[in-house]
This record gives sequence, structure tokens and C-alpha cells, in this order.
Amino acid sequence: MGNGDKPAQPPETRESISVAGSTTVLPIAQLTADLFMDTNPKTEIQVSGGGSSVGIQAVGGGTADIGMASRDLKDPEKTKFPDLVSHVVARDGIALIVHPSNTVGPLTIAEVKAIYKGETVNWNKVGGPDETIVVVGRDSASGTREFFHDAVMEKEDFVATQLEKNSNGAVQQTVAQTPGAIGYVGLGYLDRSVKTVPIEVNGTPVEPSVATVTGGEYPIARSLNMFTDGEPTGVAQEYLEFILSPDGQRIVEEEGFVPVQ
Amino acid sequence: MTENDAIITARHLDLYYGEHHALKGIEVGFARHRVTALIGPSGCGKSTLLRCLNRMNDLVEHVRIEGEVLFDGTDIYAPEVDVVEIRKRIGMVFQRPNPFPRSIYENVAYGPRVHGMRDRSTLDAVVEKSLRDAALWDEVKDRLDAPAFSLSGGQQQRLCIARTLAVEPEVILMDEPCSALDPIATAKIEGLIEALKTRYTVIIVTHNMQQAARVSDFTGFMYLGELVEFGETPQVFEAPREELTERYITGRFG
Amino acid sequence: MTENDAIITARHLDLYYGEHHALKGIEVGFARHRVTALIGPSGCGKSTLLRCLNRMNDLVEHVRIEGEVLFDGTDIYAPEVDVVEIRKRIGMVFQRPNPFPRSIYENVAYGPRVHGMRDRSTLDAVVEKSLRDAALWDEVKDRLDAPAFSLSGGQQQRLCIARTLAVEPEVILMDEPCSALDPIATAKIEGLIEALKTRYTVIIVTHNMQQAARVSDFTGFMYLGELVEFGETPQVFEAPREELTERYITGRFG
Amino acid sequence: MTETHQPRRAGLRNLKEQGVRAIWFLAASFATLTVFFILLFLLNNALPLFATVSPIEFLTGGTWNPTGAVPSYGIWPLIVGTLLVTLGAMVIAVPLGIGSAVCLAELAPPRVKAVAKPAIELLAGIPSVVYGFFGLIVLTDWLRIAFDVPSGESWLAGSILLGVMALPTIISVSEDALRSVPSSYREGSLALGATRWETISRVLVPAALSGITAAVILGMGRAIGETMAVIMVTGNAAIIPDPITNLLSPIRTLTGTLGIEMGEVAVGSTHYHALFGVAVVLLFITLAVNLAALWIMKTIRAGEGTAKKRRGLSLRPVREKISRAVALVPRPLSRTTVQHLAFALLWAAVGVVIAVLAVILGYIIVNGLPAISWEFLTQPPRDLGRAGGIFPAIVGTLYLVGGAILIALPIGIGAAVYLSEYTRGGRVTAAIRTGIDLLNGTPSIVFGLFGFAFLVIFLNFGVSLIAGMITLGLMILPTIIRTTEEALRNVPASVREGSLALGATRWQTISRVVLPPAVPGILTGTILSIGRAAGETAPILFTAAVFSTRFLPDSLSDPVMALPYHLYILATTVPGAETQQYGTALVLLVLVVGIYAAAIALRHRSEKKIQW
Ligand SMILES: Nc1ncnc2c1ncn2[C@@H]1O[C@H](COP(=O)(O)OP(=O)(O)OP(=O)(O)O)[C@@H](O)[C@H]1O
Ligand SMILES: Nc1ncnc2c1ncn2[C@@H]1O[C@H](COP(=O)(O)OP(=O)(O)OP(=O)(O)O)[C@@H](O)[C@H]1O
Ligand SMILES: [Mg+2]
Ligand SMILES: [Mg+2]
Ligand SMILES: O=P([O-])([O-])[O-]
Repeated sequence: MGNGDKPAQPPETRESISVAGSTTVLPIAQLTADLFMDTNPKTEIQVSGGGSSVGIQAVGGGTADIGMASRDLKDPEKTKFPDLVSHVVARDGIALIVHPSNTVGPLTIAEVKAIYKGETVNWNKVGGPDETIVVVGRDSASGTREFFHDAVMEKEDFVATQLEKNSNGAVQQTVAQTPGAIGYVGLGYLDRSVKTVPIEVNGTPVEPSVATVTGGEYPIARSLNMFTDGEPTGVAQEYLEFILSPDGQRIVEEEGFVPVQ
Repeated sequence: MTENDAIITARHLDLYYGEHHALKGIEVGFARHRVTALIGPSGCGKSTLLRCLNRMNDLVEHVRIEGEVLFDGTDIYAPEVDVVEIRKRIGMVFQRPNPFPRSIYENVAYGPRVHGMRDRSTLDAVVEKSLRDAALWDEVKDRLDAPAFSLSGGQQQRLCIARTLAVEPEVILMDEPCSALDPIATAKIEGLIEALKTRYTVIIVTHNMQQAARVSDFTGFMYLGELVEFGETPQVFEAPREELTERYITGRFG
Repeated sequence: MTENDAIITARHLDLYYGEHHALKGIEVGFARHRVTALIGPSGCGKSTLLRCLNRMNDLVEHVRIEGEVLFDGTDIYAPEVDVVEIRKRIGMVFQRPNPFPRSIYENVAYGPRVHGMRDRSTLDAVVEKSLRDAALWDEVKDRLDAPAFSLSGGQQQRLCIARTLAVEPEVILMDEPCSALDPIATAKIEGLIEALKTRYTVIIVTHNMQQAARVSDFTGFMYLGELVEFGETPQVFEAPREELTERYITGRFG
Repeated sequence: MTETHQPRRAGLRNLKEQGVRAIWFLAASFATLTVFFILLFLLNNALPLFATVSPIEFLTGGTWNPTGAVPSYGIWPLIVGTLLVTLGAMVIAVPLGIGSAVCLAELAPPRVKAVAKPAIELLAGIPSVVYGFFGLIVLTDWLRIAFDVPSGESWLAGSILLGVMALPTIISVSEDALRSVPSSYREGSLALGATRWETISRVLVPAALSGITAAVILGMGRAIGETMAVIMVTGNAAIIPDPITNLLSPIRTLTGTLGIEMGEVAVGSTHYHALFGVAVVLLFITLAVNLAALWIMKTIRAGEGTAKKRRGLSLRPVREKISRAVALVPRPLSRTTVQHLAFALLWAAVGVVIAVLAVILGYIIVNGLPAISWEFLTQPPRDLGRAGGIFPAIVGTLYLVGGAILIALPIGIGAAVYLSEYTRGGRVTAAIRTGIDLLNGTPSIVFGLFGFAFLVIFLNFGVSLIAGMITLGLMILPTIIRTTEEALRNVPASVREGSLALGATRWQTISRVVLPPAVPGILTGTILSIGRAAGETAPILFTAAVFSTRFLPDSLSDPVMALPYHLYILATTVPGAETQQYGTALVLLVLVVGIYAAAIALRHRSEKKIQW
């Protein structure tokens, strides 16, 4: 890609930025980018997945303008890319889901932990049907898993037999077709094919929803980040401002995430 | 020759490869315990006729055969006939030696094994006898386990003959068995044919008229799918009835 | 024959395929504008010797050549020699016809084109002349654009000869050019060789002693890598000096 | 006669000849250098791991949990998982594959064969995401219900899927091997009064054994290296089945681990380096399989009798055993009954294979057709792909594949020309050949990883068209080399000799009489490569693919959308896009299968046209 091929470009060059990273944040980025481009026809925003680490690596290494991550920076990343600036664009409640046919009631965090540790192996131990529990989780590099590992597992190990999926969608798909399964996904992945399990907090069941996360009642929620290398400028800045604007946050909410403004 | 002497008789035999009429109304009887040679220019149908006699042409696509081939009085193309049995009783040796990629021993033992012979010492005996009959025993008796490909071309061809003898056929068909061989190997095979005819009926296709004259008792001359002339070898070569035969034999052809 | 008449002379020529000593101290001169035949049993080294004469053996792995082959007085194995040029001047016709998968015209035009001839009308003339010289023109003049494979075997072999003539070689080597052909086609090629020798030197390898006797002026008999006997054809066939030759020629061999 | 030597012209000509040869030599060496470079690069990236974890611990540790409170990096379960899944796949694919091959080569009437063989080869054209997608939604569910287990995501699911994916390779290569057994063997056996089954089992199969072994090992290579399908159906639990024969246990493979975790891991972390360690181990396993294959084939060929010397270690007993096993003849049955039984089994094998093909294709077509519309084919996606179309993905795929071909074709043809025309032996050639074989056996995810670490990060290309093209180009290079070499080899030596004997130079001979008739063969190879490149996800996962763009890329440094990646994302990340998933799968299938069909048709035509 030499610099000599400028004349080949059309005169009204589009201004283009790229956004890469976490697949959890991707829907927000993509949908806001679509709307942003509709109102700013001379801009192009390319959104790609790859995962939180790819996003951080890309923005730090300069191959992307914005990196998305569903987690915070890790220590090696902080030392490698000290200039990264974080922008929280949304919050994400993590819902526990089961097969629609499952009759289990609300669970406490401790019960969930016991299931994921492999201590509880049958649904009838927690008030459900007599059925073996199929534990479905995320892969070991996932931000969602890391958060779940902190917030629910208190850093204890998952049961070795858990099925590991590398995306929210795959978890949802598996739970939807496996009667004994339990899984965790972001609020955006809830639909009729799976059933949410309310979390019992101090004796009261709390359904995962935008309202309960905003209100602070639902206990398993995290922030979703976009990173820039230094303070954003130009289209990147306009785009980030757009996400945080009411229009942008409406999309956040429509996609099942929790607005931050 | 009356039909009674004939071990194989073809009657009104027509063969088509798709549209191509390759054998035209062949009428012939092959004499028992005699050597019959089929000669004729390339493409005249010699191989085709030979392959009709043990139903090797069954393997060819789009082939259509009309007429009868009687073997000891039974039509080998009749529906109830067991073609495997026919091929066992009418053996075949091909133009290029085609031993299996195995040892010398296994090549000869293959046929008997297939026909159910299991006992090792019986097999050993059959292998030895067949190799002796094919005049190969002395050359290979010390290396029966060597791969067949390690033999020279002429030896391989005799191995193929031994392999055929091992299943004790009544008739042996040979399709230009010497054309890939040098004169010395050829002479060996010709001697062998001479020796075989006391116990077997041999039908041999050859390009080489000297060879036909040397080895055969009867000769058939084919041309464009027809059997132009058939008779005792001296008569065909010395006093051919047909002009075509004469012109071919004297090389004044075409 | 003195060395002056010889267009190609081999001196102390030894050839090894790896360990195998395939040519042993060959001394021979091939007479200009004459036909020389090489005969001998299979594997005696006829093809090997022939392929030495235009360095076709260069293509074979692990081959080692000692001695000299003089062509018009220059050693063709000398380091500074241009082998491409040698092959242009010493053409070769192979055992099986090997036309290129192109039209008849293109087959003949191939050599001249490779050697830089571009002009269409000159090419046309060369193609016609070569095909005429190969006695093929009348049979193909109306379908020069037809694929070479549509010709019969004998025609293909004449096409290969025409292709060789088109580059105007001085010597033509032929390695059993008729062994894949029927007698009629063979007779045509033999006639052609007769005609060629007024302008070319022809060296032909053959299995067929009658053929050697018919077409050649000189005959060499090879055995186990040695040139056992070399002389004028009538002498070699009627009064061979060596007993080995006599036994081979009379078929009492081995 | 005057001396006609023209030293100057000859000198120039020689210089040109040498130059041409040198270029092709470089092309041929490229493949080998690439393998070593990939290996070194991966090793180099894996080394920092061993500051934290000892190699022994890494290889034999029983727990893979890099993000645990106490991270552990034991890949033993992953190695076991990889081997078990592959083994299972072979147990399924080998009998079916060889049975089908024998049936197609020996039993099927020409008309059946004309339909069945291409149909089976089309199985190879189905992209692995499509298999994975089918496996995830249909196969695992079916297994769960059929075996009444909590979850169908298991070793068995992985093995079935990989077995099916390995079938086309096994069938196609075995059938070729059987077909190239000289028909004189067949005739020789039948003329001795052997039945067709006896001929097949005792003469033809043993004679084709080295080719059949090659087929099995190639199939095995495909199974070991497969990523996307495995990720979707094996459950990915990093455990060793308990008991080890528990086919319904979930399992995790080396490739799966890379595919799942590479994108999410922090670059430079121990986990990152551990994944490179996984890649190195994976590469070594495939190298070992390939080398073993080469060795076995050599030994078998040597034992076949054409070779001059017998080796110390011979496979003969094995071969005898195999041929005896094939000829398992319970004596009481008559020869005809045995033949009927055997033929019935062979036909059943073909039937099963065709049925599997029909089910997969049918399922995707039936569910995908409703999504197909003009808009779907010509518009960019909207609403995360839940609306709009997939036009940029179609174009992106074509760009990627086009670029890959432009990179691989000249190098591939050059390498093949060098190998088949300029050399016949020697150490350098052997090294080059081994390099190509190894490159051929390299799992696509390893290319992806290499592309990511080297092109995207090290050379800082970023996720871009060019990175994807190079990665895919490397991946298809061996296919192009092999098919081209094969095509060149089918040109009879007599044609070369004919040309040389007319005084043509080597390069004139190659360019004028050897290459032209080889063109159909080269085209077939190219088209097969296009099909492969178009359907691959793993190599572009981290190197080139973007989830969504409205515009087509206008420079090589732009990322692109690509159909397999789009399907993968729709299937795993976007809720509520089922119709579009099937639609994308169908378009991808039609594209790849269309390309394969073209290759098959081309081969058929050229087979008819050129007869030597
Ligand atoms: N399988 C086949 N399909 C179509 N035509 C065939 C087939 N085999 C032979 N023919 C044709 O049938 C005719 C007779 O062929 P055949 O092989 O019997 O001749 P031949 O006398 O043995 O010749 P040759 O001396 O060359 O072996 C030839 O015209 C040949 O082209
Ligand atoms: N490329 C080769 N490598 C090794 N040995 C060879 C090679 N070509 C020929 N030979 C051996 O060299 C000897 C002479 O072979 P050559 O082909 O010259 O014999 P020939 O007289 O032409 O035989 P034929 O009449 O069968 O063609 C034979 O023993 C042969 O096996
Ligand atoms: Mg014939
Ligand atoms: Mg020879
Ligand atoms: O947000 P994740 O996809 O990294 O879990």
C-alpha cells in the first residue's frame, strides 16, 4: 500500500475509522455506527469483532481507532499501552438462563456458584426437575467469564466438565436446545427460546432487566468499554459522543444493555 | 475337422462394440489338444474373438454379442452358465506379462487358493508342478519368495503361464504372448506351447506369421472382423484358398 | 570403412547406469548417407547406444559416460558443446509414435518454430516438404488442422519422422520405429527409410532381423553391452565372423 | 559442412535457461522456507511461556485453566481430546470411505459413478462452518435424544462430523488409487476363475494399498486440523473422558482451543504464549502424522516388489494381514454368497455417504431458501445482519480468494514445474517435497495464528485484505503445487523426449509441449483451491474479516466481510438472525459447491479430450 496511489481515490474521500474488539460490545458499536453513518454520509465506521484482547491490541498498536472490551485492562496491557483511555459506553447485566421447560425457581448466588463449581449436579437439589445439570459457560479468554469468575465464583474454579462456548450466542443456542442446561449471557441475548432465572438477593428474587441493573438491585452487572489511544479526536470523538448521546443510548437500551447516562 | 473333435465351437458369432461391428458371423471349431493360431492385420478382431471364448469381453462396456459359443457342447453365453467356472476351465495368457505384485509363489498359488485349496503341502506341490510345466522351475526354485517383478520379461510371461496351468484349465488362450519379448524368450515360450499341446488345447493370437507357421496345427486368418480362411497350418501357408490370405501372408498387402 | 566416411564415431565408449555397466568399450563408425541397423537381444544396450549419440541419455539419472562420441570430428560430450544444437543436427524417432497433442501442422512446424522460424509462408513450405518427404502429405493435406492423435499408428509414426525432417537434421536415429505397427504400416516406413538415405544418415535399432536385413547397409550385433560384430549387412547375415552372431541370427540362441 | 556452433547465441540461451530454472527453484523452496518460518515464528512466540511453566508441566499437566485464580496451563487433555476425536473420525470414515471407493471403482455402473463420485466430492466443498452449524443445531440434538444424555455435545458428535468431513478425501484418493491399478491385474485374476470379489479383495485392494493408506492419512490430516466444526459440537470441556471410552463425554481439541481463545487473549500475556505453545504442539502432531504417512507409503511401495532391495523393516506381514482381513471368508458360505454379501456392504457404504450428503444439503437448502431475495444478495447488512443483505460479504470473499490465487498460483506452478521437470532426486528436492507435504498438512488455524501474529501484529498490516490474502494464499499453495505436479506428470515422457530430440531447449519444451496439455489439470487444482479458500473461516478469523461494512474495500489495507465469517458470527453472536444464518450458509454453499462443480466438470471434459 504505497503512498503513490492517492490519485486513484475518489475526490470526496470518506473519512473512515475502525472499531474492533469484544463481541459483546459489537452490537452496540455496529448499530450506533449505522445510525451515525446515516447522518454523516461522508464517514465510514468499520466494526469488527475478534474479542476484547484483539480490540485492545488493535487500538494500542494503531491498527484500529477504537477498541472494544467487555472487561478492564489487564496489567500487561496497561504496561504495554499506557496511553489508552477508557470510555464506558454501557452497562451489561449478566443473566442466568435455562431451557424454557425447566421449572426451577429463583437461585441464590451461592446456589449458582455451587452449580458452576460442580457441587450441585441435579436440578432437584435446587428446587427444579429431576434432571442432570449441563453447565454451559464461556471460554477461558472471555471477558464475560472473567467477570462471572470474579462476581459469582469468587475466583474459584469452574467444574471441569462445563461446556465452553466462545460467544454469548453460542451459549444461548446450546441452552435453548438442551433441557438440562444452565448458562450465562448478557441481557441482549435474552429471548423466548430461553428462560431467565431470577437471582435471590436477601430473600427477594430479582429478574435481570435494564431496570433492575440501573436500579442497582440486580447483582451481576459490569461495564462495557471503548478504548482510544489518547483522547479521541475527529470522527472517533464524534462517534463516541454520539454513543453517549440520547440517540445512542436508546440503541444501547434497545439492544438489551443498560444505558450509562 | 468334424465338430466332434472341436472343444470350442463358435456359431454365427457377431460382436458389436457399441455401433462398431467387430466380429462378423464367425463360424469356427477349435480342435482339442491342438494349437490353433489366429493371424490377421491389426484391428481385425483377433483379440476380440479370443476374449469371446472365455467371456472376458463381459468386462467391456457397451458390448453386444450374438450367436453361440459352445464349450464341450454347452453355450457359455447361456444365462445359467457360471462364468467363473468357464474362466477356470478356459485359461488365458495376455500380451504383456501381468503377474500380480506379489511373490513368485503367491502368483502361482493364487488360482488354487481362490478355488479353495488351503493345505500348504498340496499348494506347494501344485506350485512346483505348474512351474515345472512352464519350464520355469529351475530358474526360480531358490527364490520363490522373491517378488514376481524381479523376473525378466520372458520369465514373467512363463510365470503367467504357470499361474494359468495351476488351475488346470482345459483350454489356454494366448493373446500375442510373445510380442513383448525378445527372440530368445520367444523361442522358450514357443517350445513350451509345443509341450503343452499334449494335454491342453491352445489357441494363440499372433502378429508374427513365422510364429504361427512354427507353432500351430491350425491357422485362422481374420480380416475386418471376418474369419476369411481357416485350415491346417501347412495348407493355409502354402496353398491358401483365398487371395486375401495369400496377399497377407506374402506381405503384399494394403 | 575408414573413419573419414563416418559421420559419427564412438571411441572406447563406456556407459554405466549407476553400478550397471550397460555399454562396454564400444568402437564404431556410422557411415554417412547409409542405413546402419543395430540388432541384438533385449537389454543388450541397443537403445542405450543410440541415445548416447544425441545425448538423450543426459536426461537419465545416475548415468555415467566415458569415452568419446565424435560427430563430424567434434566430441559431443565436450563441455563447451551445445547439446541443443547437437540434438537439432541429430534427430530421433522413437519406438512408439509420440506426436504432440496438437494439430498435424503444428507438430511439423514445432521444430522450425523453436529454432526461430516465424514467417508463415516459409513454415508452410517446410511443413509441406517434410510431410512429402515422409510420404504422408497425400494422406493429410486436407486436414492439416486435425489433431495428430486422429491419425492411425503408422501415420503418426510417419508424422514423427516428418517432424524430425523439418529441422533438417544430418542424422536420424530410430529406436524400433515399427515395433508398435502392423505389417502394412511397417512396410511403408521401411520404404521411407530407403528413400531417406540419399540425403540423411539413418541409424536404426530393431528387434526384427528380417527388417535389419531388408533396410540396412551396415549391421551391428550387440550382446550384453558389447558390439560383438559390425559390418556390411550381407556379410553379417550371410557370413558372420562371430559364432555368437551366427547363433543369434539363425535363432539357435540361449 | 561448416561448423554451425554459434557460441554467443548458445550462451545467451543457456543464460536464459539457467535463469528460468533459478526462478522455479526459488518458487519451490518458498514452500519449505515457509514451513520453517512458521514453525520458528510460533516457537519463538511460545518460548516466553516456559519462563512460567516447564515444558513437561505444559505437555503433561491435566488442567487447562489459564484464567483460574491459580492459572494452569496443562494441555494433556487437549492432546488426548485431539487424538480421540481423530481416532473416532477415522473409525467412522475409514470403512465407509474405503468401502465407497471400492464400490465406485469396481462395482458402480458408469452412469451411477458419473453421478455418485462428483456428489461425494462435493462433500469436500461444503465449508466447515456449514458442517459445524449443521452439527450444532441438528447432530448434537439428535445425539442427545437418541442416547438420552443431558447434552449431545460430545466426542462422538465431533468424530461423526470430522468423519464425514474426511470422507471425500478418503474416497476420492482411494478411488484414484484403485483406478490406477493396471487393469491387467483384474483381467489376470478373473481369467484364473476368481470371482469379482476375490479379485477385488485379494488383488486390487492389496495392489492399491499404498494409495489407500495415503488417502486415510490425508483424511486424518484433515480431521486433526479442523477447527470451526469442532468448536461448535464438542462442548469444549478440557477434560479427558471418564472412562476413556465414554464417547458421549465432552472433549476439547488443540485446534478448538486456538479458535476459541486466540481472539480474546491479552497479547503478551502468559496465556497468549501458551496458545502459541498449543499451536506448536498441534503443528508437531500434524508433522508427525505426515512424516509417518510418507514413511509408511514408502515402505509399502518398497514391499510391492518393484523396488530393487528389500528393506530391513517390511510392512509385509501387515499387508498380508490386511488382505486376509479384507478376504474374511467364513468357509461355510459359498463363493457367490460371500460376493453378494460383500457387494451389499459396499453399496451400503456408498448409500450412507450419499444419504449424509443429501441430509446436510437438504437441511440447509430448505431452511436457507426463504432468506434468499434480490435484496439479500445485493445489499449490505443492516441491524447486525438481521436485515439487509450480504453483498459485501460475497464481494469480500471473492476479493480474498482472488488475491490468494494471485499469490499462490505463480509460486505454485513454478514450484511444480521445478519439481516435476528439473529434478528427480537429491536431498534438496527431498527437503522441498517434505516441506510441501508438511505445509499441506498444516491446520488452517495455524495459518490463521501465523497470519495474525506475523502479518497483522508483527508487520503491522492490521486486520486487512492483504493479510487475509497472504494467509489464504499460503494455505492453498500446496494444493496448487500438488495438482499441477500431477497434471505435469500425466504428460507422457515421450512427449518431452520428442521435443528435446528436435533440438528444443528445456524451457521451450516445458512451455510449449508440457504445460499446454497440463492446463486443464492446473485449472482443476486452482478451482479446488478457490473452493477451499472461499469456505475457510479459521485463517481469516483474526487476519482479514470484519463483521460488517457498508462499503466495499478500496485498498488492500481495509478489512473485508467474508461469507464464512459472517455465517460464523451470525450463528454464534447475533440473536434473532436464524433466517439470515441459513441464507448465508446456502449462499456460501452454492458458491463453493458451484466452484467445485466447475472443477469436476472441467476435469471430466479434459479427461475425455486428452488421451495419450
Ligand atoms: N473395448 C473396445 N471398445 C470399442 N472398440 C474396440 C474395443 N476393443 C477393440 N475394439 C475395436 O474392435 C476392432 C477389433 O479389435 P481387436 O483388439 O480385436 O483387434 P486385434 O486383431 O486384436 O488387433 P491387434 O493386432 O492390434 O491387437 C478394432 O477396430 C478395435 O478398434
Ligand atoms: N534408465 C536406466 N536405468 C538403469 N538401467 C537401465 C536404464 N535403461 C536401460 N537400462 C539397462 O541397461 C541395459 C541396456 O538397456 P537398453 O534399453 O539399451 O537395451 P535394448 O537393447 O534397447 O533392449 P530392448 O530391445 O528391450 O529395447 C538393460 O540391462 C537395461 O535394464
Ligand atoms: Mg489384439
Ligand atoms: Mg530398446
Ligand atoms: O465479552 P466477551 O465476548 O469477551 O465475553
